[in-house]
Amino acid sequence: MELATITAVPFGLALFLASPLARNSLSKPLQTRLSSLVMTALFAWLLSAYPHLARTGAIAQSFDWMPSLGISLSFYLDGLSLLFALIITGIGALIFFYAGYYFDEADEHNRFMIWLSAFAGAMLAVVLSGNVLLMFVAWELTSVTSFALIGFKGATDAEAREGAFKALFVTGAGALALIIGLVMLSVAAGQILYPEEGIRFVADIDLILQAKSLHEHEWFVLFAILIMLGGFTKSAQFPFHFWLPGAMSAPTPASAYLHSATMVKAGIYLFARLSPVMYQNELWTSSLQTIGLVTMLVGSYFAVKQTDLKGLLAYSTVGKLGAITALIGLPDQSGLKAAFVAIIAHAFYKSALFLVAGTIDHATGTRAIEGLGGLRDKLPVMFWVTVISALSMAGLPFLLGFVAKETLLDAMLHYTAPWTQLAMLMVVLSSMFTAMAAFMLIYDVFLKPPRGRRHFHELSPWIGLGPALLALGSLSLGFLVQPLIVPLLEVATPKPFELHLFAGFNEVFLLSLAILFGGLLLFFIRKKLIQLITFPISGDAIYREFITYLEWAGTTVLHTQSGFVRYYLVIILGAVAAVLIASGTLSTLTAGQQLFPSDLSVTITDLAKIFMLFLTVAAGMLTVVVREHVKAAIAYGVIGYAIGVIFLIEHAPDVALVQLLVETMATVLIIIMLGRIRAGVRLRVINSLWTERRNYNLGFLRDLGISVLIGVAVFVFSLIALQNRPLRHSIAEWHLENAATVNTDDVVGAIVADFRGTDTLLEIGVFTTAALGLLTLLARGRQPGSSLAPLVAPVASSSEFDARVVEEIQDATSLSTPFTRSVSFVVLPIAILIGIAQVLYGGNGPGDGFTAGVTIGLAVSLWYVVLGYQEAKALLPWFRPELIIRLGLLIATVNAIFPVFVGQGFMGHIEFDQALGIYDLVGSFGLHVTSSLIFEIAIAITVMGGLGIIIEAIAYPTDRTQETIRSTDPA
Amino acid sequence: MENNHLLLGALVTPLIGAIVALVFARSNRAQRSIGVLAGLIAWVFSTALLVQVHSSGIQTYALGNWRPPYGIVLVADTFGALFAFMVTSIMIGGLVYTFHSRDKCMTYPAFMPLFLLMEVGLIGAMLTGDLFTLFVFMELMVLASVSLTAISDDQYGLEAALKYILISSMGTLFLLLGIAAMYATFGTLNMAEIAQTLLTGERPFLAPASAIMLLCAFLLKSAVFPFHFWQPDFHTTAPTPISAMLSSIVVKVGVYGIIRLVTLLFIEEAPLLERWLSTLGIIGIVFGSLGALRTYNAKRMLAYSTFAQIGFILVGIGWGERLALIGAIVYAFNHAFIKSSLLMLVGVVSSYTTTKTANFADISGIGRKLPSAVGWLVLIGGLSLAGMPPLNGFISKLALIQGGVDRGDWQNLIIMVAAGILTVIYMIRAWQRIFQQNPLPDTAGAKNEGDSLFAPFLLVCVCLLLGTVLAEPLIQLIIETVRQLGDPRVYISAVNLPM
Amino acid sequence: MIESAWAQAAIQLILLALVSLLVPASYRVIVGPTLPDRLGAVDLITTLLIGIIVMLALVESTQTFVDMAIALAAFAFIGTISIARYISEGRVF
Amino acid sequence: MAALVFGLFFCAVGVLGVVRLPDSLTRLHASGKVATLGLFGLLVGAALLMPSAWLRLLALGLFVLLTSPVATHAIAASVYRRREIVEELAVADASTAEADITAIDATGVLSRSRIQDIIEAQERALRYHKSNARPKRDRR
Amino acid sequence: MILALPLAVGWTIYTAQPTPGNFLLGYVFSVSVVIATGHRGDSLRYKSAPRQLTNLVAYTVFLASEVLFSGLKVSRVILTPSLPINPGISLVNTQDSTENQLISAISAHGITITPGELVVDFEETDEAGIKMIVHSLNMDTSAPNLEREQAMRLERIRGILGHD
Amino acid sequence: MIELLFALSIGTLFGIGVFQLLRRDLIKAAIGFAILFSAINLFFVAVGAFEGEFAPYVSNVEAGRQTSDPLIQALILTAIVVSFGSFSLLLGFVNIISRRYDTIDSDDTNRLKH
Ligand code: NA
Ligand code: NA
Repeated sequence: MELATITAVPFGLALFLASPLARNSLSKPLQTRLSSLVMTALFAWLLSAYPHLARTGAIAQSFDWMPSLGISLSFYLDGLSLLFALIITGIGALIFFYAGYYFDEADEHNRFMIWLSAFAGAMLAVVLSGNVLLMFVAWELTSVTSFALIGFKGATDAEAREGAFKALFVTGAGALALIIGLVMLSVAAGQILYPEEGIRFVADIDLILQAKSLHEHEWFVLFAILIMLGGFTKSAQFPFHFWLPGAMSAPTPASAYLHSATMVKAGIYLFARLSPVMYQNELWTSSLQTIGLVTMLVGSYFAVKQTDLKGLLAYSTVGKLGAITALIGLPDQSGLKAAFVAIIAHAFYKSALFLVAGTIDHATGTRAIEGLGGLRDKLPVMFWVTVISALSMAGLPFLLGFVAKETLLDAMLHYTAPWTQLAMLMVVLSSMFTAMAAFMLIYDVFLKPPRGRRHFHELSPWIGLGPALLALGSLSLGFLVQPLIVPLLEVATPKPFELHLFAGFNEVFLLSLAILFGGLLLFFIRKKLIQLITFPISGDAIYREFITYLEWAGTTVLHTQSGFVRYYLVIILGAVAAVLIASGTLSTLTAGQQLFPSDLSVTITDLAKIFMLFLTVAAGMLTVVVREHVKAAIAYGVIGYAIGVIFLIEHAPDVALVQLLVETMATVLIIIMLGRIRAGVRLRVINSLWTERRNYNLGFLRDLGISVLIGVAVFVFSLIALQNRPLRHSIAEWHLENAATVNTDDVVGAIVADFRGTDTLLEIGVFTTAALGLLTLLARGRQPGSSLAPLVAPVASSSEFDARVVEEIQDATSLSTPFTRSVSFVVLPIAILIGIAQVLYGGNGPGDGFTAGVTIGLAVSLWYVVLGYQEAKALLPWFRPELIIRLGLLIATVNAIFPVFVGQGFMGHIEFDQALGIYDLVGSFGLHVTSSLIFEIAIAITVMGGLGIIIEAIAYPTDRTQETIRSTDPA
Repeated sequence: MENNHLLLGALVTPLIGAIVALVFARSNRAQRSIGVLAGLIAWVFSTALLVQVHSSGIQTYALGNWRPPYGIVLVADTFGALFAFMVTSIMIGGLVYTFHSRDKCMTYPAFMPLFLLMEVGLIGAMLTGDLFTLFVFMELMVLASVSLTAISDDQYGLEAALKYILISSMGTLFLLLGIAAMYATFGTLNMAEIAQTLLTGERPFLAPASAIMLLCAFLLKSAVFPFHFWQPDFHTTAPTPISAMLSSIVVKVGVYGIIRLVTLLFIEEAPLLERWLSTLGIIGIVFGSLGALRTYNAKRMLAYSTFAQIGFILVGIGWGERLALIGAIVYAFNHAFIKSSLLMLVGVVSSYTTTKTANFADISGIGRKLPSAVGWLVLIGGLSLAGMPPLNGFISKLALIQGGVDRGDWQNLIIMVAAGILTVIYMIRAWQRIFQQNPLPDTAGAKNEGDSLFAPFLLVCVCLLLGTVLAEPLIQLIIETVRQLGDPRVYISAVNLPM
Repeated sequence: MIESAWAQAAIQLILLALVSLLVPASYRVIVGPTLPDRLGAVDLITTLLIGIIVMLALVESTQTFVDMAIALAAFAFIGTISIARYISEGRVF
Repeated sequence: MAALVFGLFFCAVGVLGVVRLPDSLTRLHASGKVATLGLFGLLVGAALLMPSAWLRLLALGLFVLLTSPVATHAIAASVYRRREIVEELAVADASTAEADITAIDATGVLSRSRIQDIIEAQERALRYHKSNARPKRDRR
Repeated sequence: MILALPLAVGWTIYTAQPTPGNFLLGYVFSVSVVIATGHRGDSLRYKSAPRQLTNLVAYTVFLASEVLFSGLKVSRVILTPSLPINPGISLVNTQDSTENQLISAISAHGITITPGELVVDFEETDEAGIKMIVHSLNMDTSAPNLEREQAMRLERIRGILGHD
Repeated sequence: MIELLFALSIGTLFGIGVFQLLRRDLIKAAIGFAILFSAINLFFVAVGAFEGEFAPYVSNVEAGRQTSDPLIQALILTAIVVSFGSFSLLLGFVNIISRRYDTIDSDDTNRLKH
């Protein structure tokens, strides 16, 4: 008995049907018969386990899957699972067969068969899995596959989409509750079974069932509720029942399978499965009872209100499921027997009725009860199937449904609780409604005189086989209950069993008859009755409200995404300031620390520093108060220079040099960028932000507040950092001591080029990144100026190259004078020489590859500024930044990798002059040819190229006519 | 201590690839081939590295043979190696996607080098043992992604890039402030050495403030509430393969940093940080899920979804228990595969529209005109995102729930799970809108061909494998990772600091 | 090397005097009134900074500082020229 | 030391001149040149006090000599040309000339009321500027 | 090649290593840089290096004295409370018929470096030569002398450049 | 004393930078961006793990002089380069934004929302 194989077979079938082999070469009837046969074989196979089970009670098989998460491929077959598995495969075989004649199109048929097989597999996996987490996996698979089945016609039918979505939403939500519940359950079981051994999860069902004190666990209430939520949603219990009617947009065979025999029973299975360890707790039983009874009454009442044939069946299913749930919830598992009988009976009559409904729908094109009637002659088989099944549903004596109803009434009568009377009343009322629904099915659909001529679609005679067999079951099994069903149920339930077709004219029998007559009575006054009671609220309305509310919440959330980057920054910075204050970090920091200096003496250099700081802050303030951008740029330049001098005073000449050069470069960049932005655009902003806004508004104060907060936070932070440096030593001491080993006087240079060379390598990578990004951005839509510029026109829709906004570019030469021109001619060679000197002698003083690159870049930018793009380009044929940057990066990379092959490690230090024996020779020039020198050269080249790219991209003259052509051409 | 060349190889291959791709800027085909090749080699290196780290412990590489803490050291513990492996794996998907994409921007000579430099930044950030180098790697990644988004075919890419570079600078500032304070406090940049000092119980008073600074920087990189505003714009407008990388692995750099912070450096401050993480995570979950429900664009929906999913991971970290951390890492790992495949799939869908947009108004019903495989893959991906078995999203969910149950934080657990249903709603709705609904009148023109499905197909397959046969090995690996993270002494001793 | 304490003090005083000259020089940056005025004042500040750096080199007795002054002298004017061109006609190119 | 004092003196005079002198061009005389003279004094003084650095100081002096006048000249040119444009604008459109002068002279500060007019006038000026092809100031 | 010589000297000064080796190195670099930046040195003609060098030194000394004395003069003006200035603009011809840019530039440099006058712009006129627009702090004292000084300056410059 | 002033300046510069960053004028915001990074560099140099009286040169070390912290200087160098790269990229963005949106008002640069 390979349970895994049994579970896998339907999935295999689905895969086979999905394979091109089956799709192309297997005809529709063949597919049908094959599937049906497979299900029958599985049925037989499962049935063959029965004798074994009768002897041993259960079969458990297990394979490892994810032991660390507690999921194993465990399978468990006992009477309960067997019962469900038989229903799944047995009814499945008939429905597969029926489906073969339901679809006209081969493609649709194939697709349906695939999903139905997969669904059958998932369902089998639910009832056969021996691990609650594996069961959950299967449970979710039923949700997914049923989603596909309900939404089968989704491509054309909006209702099908909506129904499928609703089903997935409700059962999915329940499943999320369920998974938490199951995880908690398995943790709890682990704690109970192996309190000492540190086993986290016991998710295998056979073990969980041994955890008899589960109901006393501290988490019980929580996980019981969560598990019940999962079950209630799946089994469409009140108030989650509303998804089931919506799911009726599935093709009828699917509805018949899902909603009579299988999916909705998964919840029932779950309750029954866990019942042995849960039933001792009051919460569990009373919840099941209450919800079950309410669902029963509501479902059966709504059923008779339906105008849609499948809707009627759906709600009556809801009602029946409620009854079964209530039965499982009866104290001491006393209702299990009745529940199982009900499950079997319901499976037979309800799937038959669904199939009848599908046939009618297929034949007449409608399912509206109003429009049907007089079908008795046209569909004789269906008529008799309906009569038998509906009467079984109504509980007519000697049919299978009667046995079920009898056992139910019996169980309810023996149930003693404070509110027994009320429960009994609910049972009787709902049974009357069910009987009424049954009469409606027979009369309104088949006997009532037809209204008008209808289209009628001829059907294959084989389509009646499935329904007929099911009706036969309802008819005969009542009589065969003793030999056939009782043994099966005896295996399934923990209680001794007794089941009678007719137990004599006892109170149960009389009650059954009364119900039948009551139902008949109600049937006659149905028109009035239906208008009598209406529910003010329905689950569906709540669901809709809920979705609307969610959507409202979503929209509200999206409003925070306002599109204003300033607000984003305000929120972010405000939050950080709030966190710093709220978390008390600042106050704890300041507590007990020396904040203010005790020593107030200053040296002359300190005074110089103070002046520089003052200059920095003053220029910073100036950038705030000036309106014009160029003034801000000038002020910003002052900040940069002042900080550079501060670096110098702080004995950081290397940094100071870089700072001075970079600030100059940055200022130049700002200026040429400003020159690229139309004056009109800038003036408009200045005007709208300053001139038209005299009064300082709230936003200004808010910004000011946040700036002050951040400023104060940083002030405190840096003050503490400065005042209380705890360790006056660092790894830099090692660098100071060892810089000599790399033949460098400048320790900073040694760190940059050797000790932390990779940082520098990456840093030029960052720089290259910026250059490439800027080049691509600025060069889009131009004639390619370099091999790194895009060769294609930009996206047609972007308007940046519209003639309207392209600035007018003039010949630059009119802007310069012979004096500036001559000086710029002189400065470039000097700058290059300085650059070379900085690279070669950078090891002994400030300056390194980076400064060299910036130096040359600055001089080149001077050429572009003074001479204009065309002339500068013409005069510098060798200056091809896109080649230079590549050369630099290549050298840097090779230089970085080469040491790996001589055992020095990536970015390792190599003394090439030593190795080549030219140490003294180059030494006479005051040089050392080392890998760091080559690296510096590479940096210089890369940075020069990168700056060249940036400057060239910005300086490129935009040609108006070309742009116009390009922007109208939708290429 | 031996230098491990696999470690170097994983990092350096994409760098070399970027340079070589730059050299071959004239030929777009050559660039793409170089990119894929470099990605593959890096993947092989990182896989081998992961195997080696798994079998013989933490591997290091002292760059330039300058011994730590004086030089820069690369460190691959299981955590770093695992994340680097994740990065290289997803990157292959992204690189392969560029191969048959019709986006204009992918023909730009700078595209592939920038893409590979972004990979360098990503891998480097996860393998470096040096605080400042971490900053440089992160900047490399940020600038590369900003550039790539700015040059996107999407005309709003520039706006997104502008916003991101402004907001991201805040993160850079926090990071630099934190690093400077750390250096001033500890006199070193080596994470192991800092951890060693902190382990001795010494608590320099700047430590908690630095921790918060660094935390803020990482939160910003991961786009956690309230640092998230840039994210939907940025992730949506980037070129498809980039947006797939951004939303899957780039956001994980922050996650990586946060986990390092609470497990290696600031173990004592961790409870304080974790309290914040849980709160922000929960807000993120709610915000992201609700936003995804109502936004107007499929890519944007996935971006909001990332916002929410990062929330899940943060709550996992915030629970501060071993099991929960396992859950968080499993979640982070799996999410990368799911989200990248989904974004690429949406990219494929939008590549069939004439305007290359993923606005629902334009792609509703377009699915009927696409190869049916697209619909299947999107459905599978969506279900995986929603945590349906047997896909890897389910594994993540289960692992995280187990962590939550272990921690017993019912309130957050239930909020999380309740928000999980929103994932189902928005994914299924989107799927139905694209693949089932009738086309809207304005969805007139669908093109006959679009981007290749191959890359997302590969990634979806991986999702399936990770949900089934590879799940257990992955979880075992992550359990080992968390065990290693639980004892910072292992990391410290592997770095082999001088006594 | 500056041996005598007196000379050292005098140099420091000169340095201080130079630094304090920054304040009136900043006056024109802030007050203007025209852009070239501000730019000229920035140029003046640059000149003063070069002087300050040279004095600092004297105070600290290091030649390396002079390199900084050279950088400032050789390249700061590029920024000035760019701005000057920009403000003369509102464009650079 | 005397050279240092000399230098300081001229620097101070330069600064004073910048503050005192009445208009942009005259101020440039002080800032660009008197202060540069002061700087030379400082350099000479420094070279005397620190003979080891004389070569570097010489290089510095050469650079100052080279670049200082050109910066001054560029600023002066900007002053001069701004005036010229203003005059041309007056020719181009007498009615807006007043506004244009303010707009050009200190773009943001004085553009009080009719910003749109000014923008238009400026663009008109640029067009005029271009079409009237002034004699080239220099050529190669 | 000649142009490279001053550059090589500059290199030696800048690197502060007055050794022959370094000068040689500087010369090599200078030559390559001069070639790379497209200077063909056509403004500079080789006549007699010693004489040209002497002229250069003489010009420099002249310039220095000019700078110094006119600096003193301007200082006096600035320090005088009444501020006795009479600013104005005048046109000065470079008097160079070759319209050599370098000569204009050096002239402008010479005028601008000395306090008192300042070249604000250039103008090409229809007649031969480039005119300089010169701003003077005090028109009364400088305007009459400008043309004469320019003639002197031009002569010195030609002496340096070797244009005879 | 000087520490206090340093901290004060850094705090003020941060405040100025943040305030500028929050301006609607994108060019002002860009300048704020640059100021913030200058402030960071100032913080770096001020906070160096140790102070010294001399520049960090081997010759100074060998002469037994107390030099300043070289490592922090190397870090600043990198930080300067990185921030310069970002800044130039930002300027490029503003430039193209001004053409694409015909404005440099960040409040009008809000096509991406919700
Ligand atoms: Na150096
Ligand atoms: Na560096």
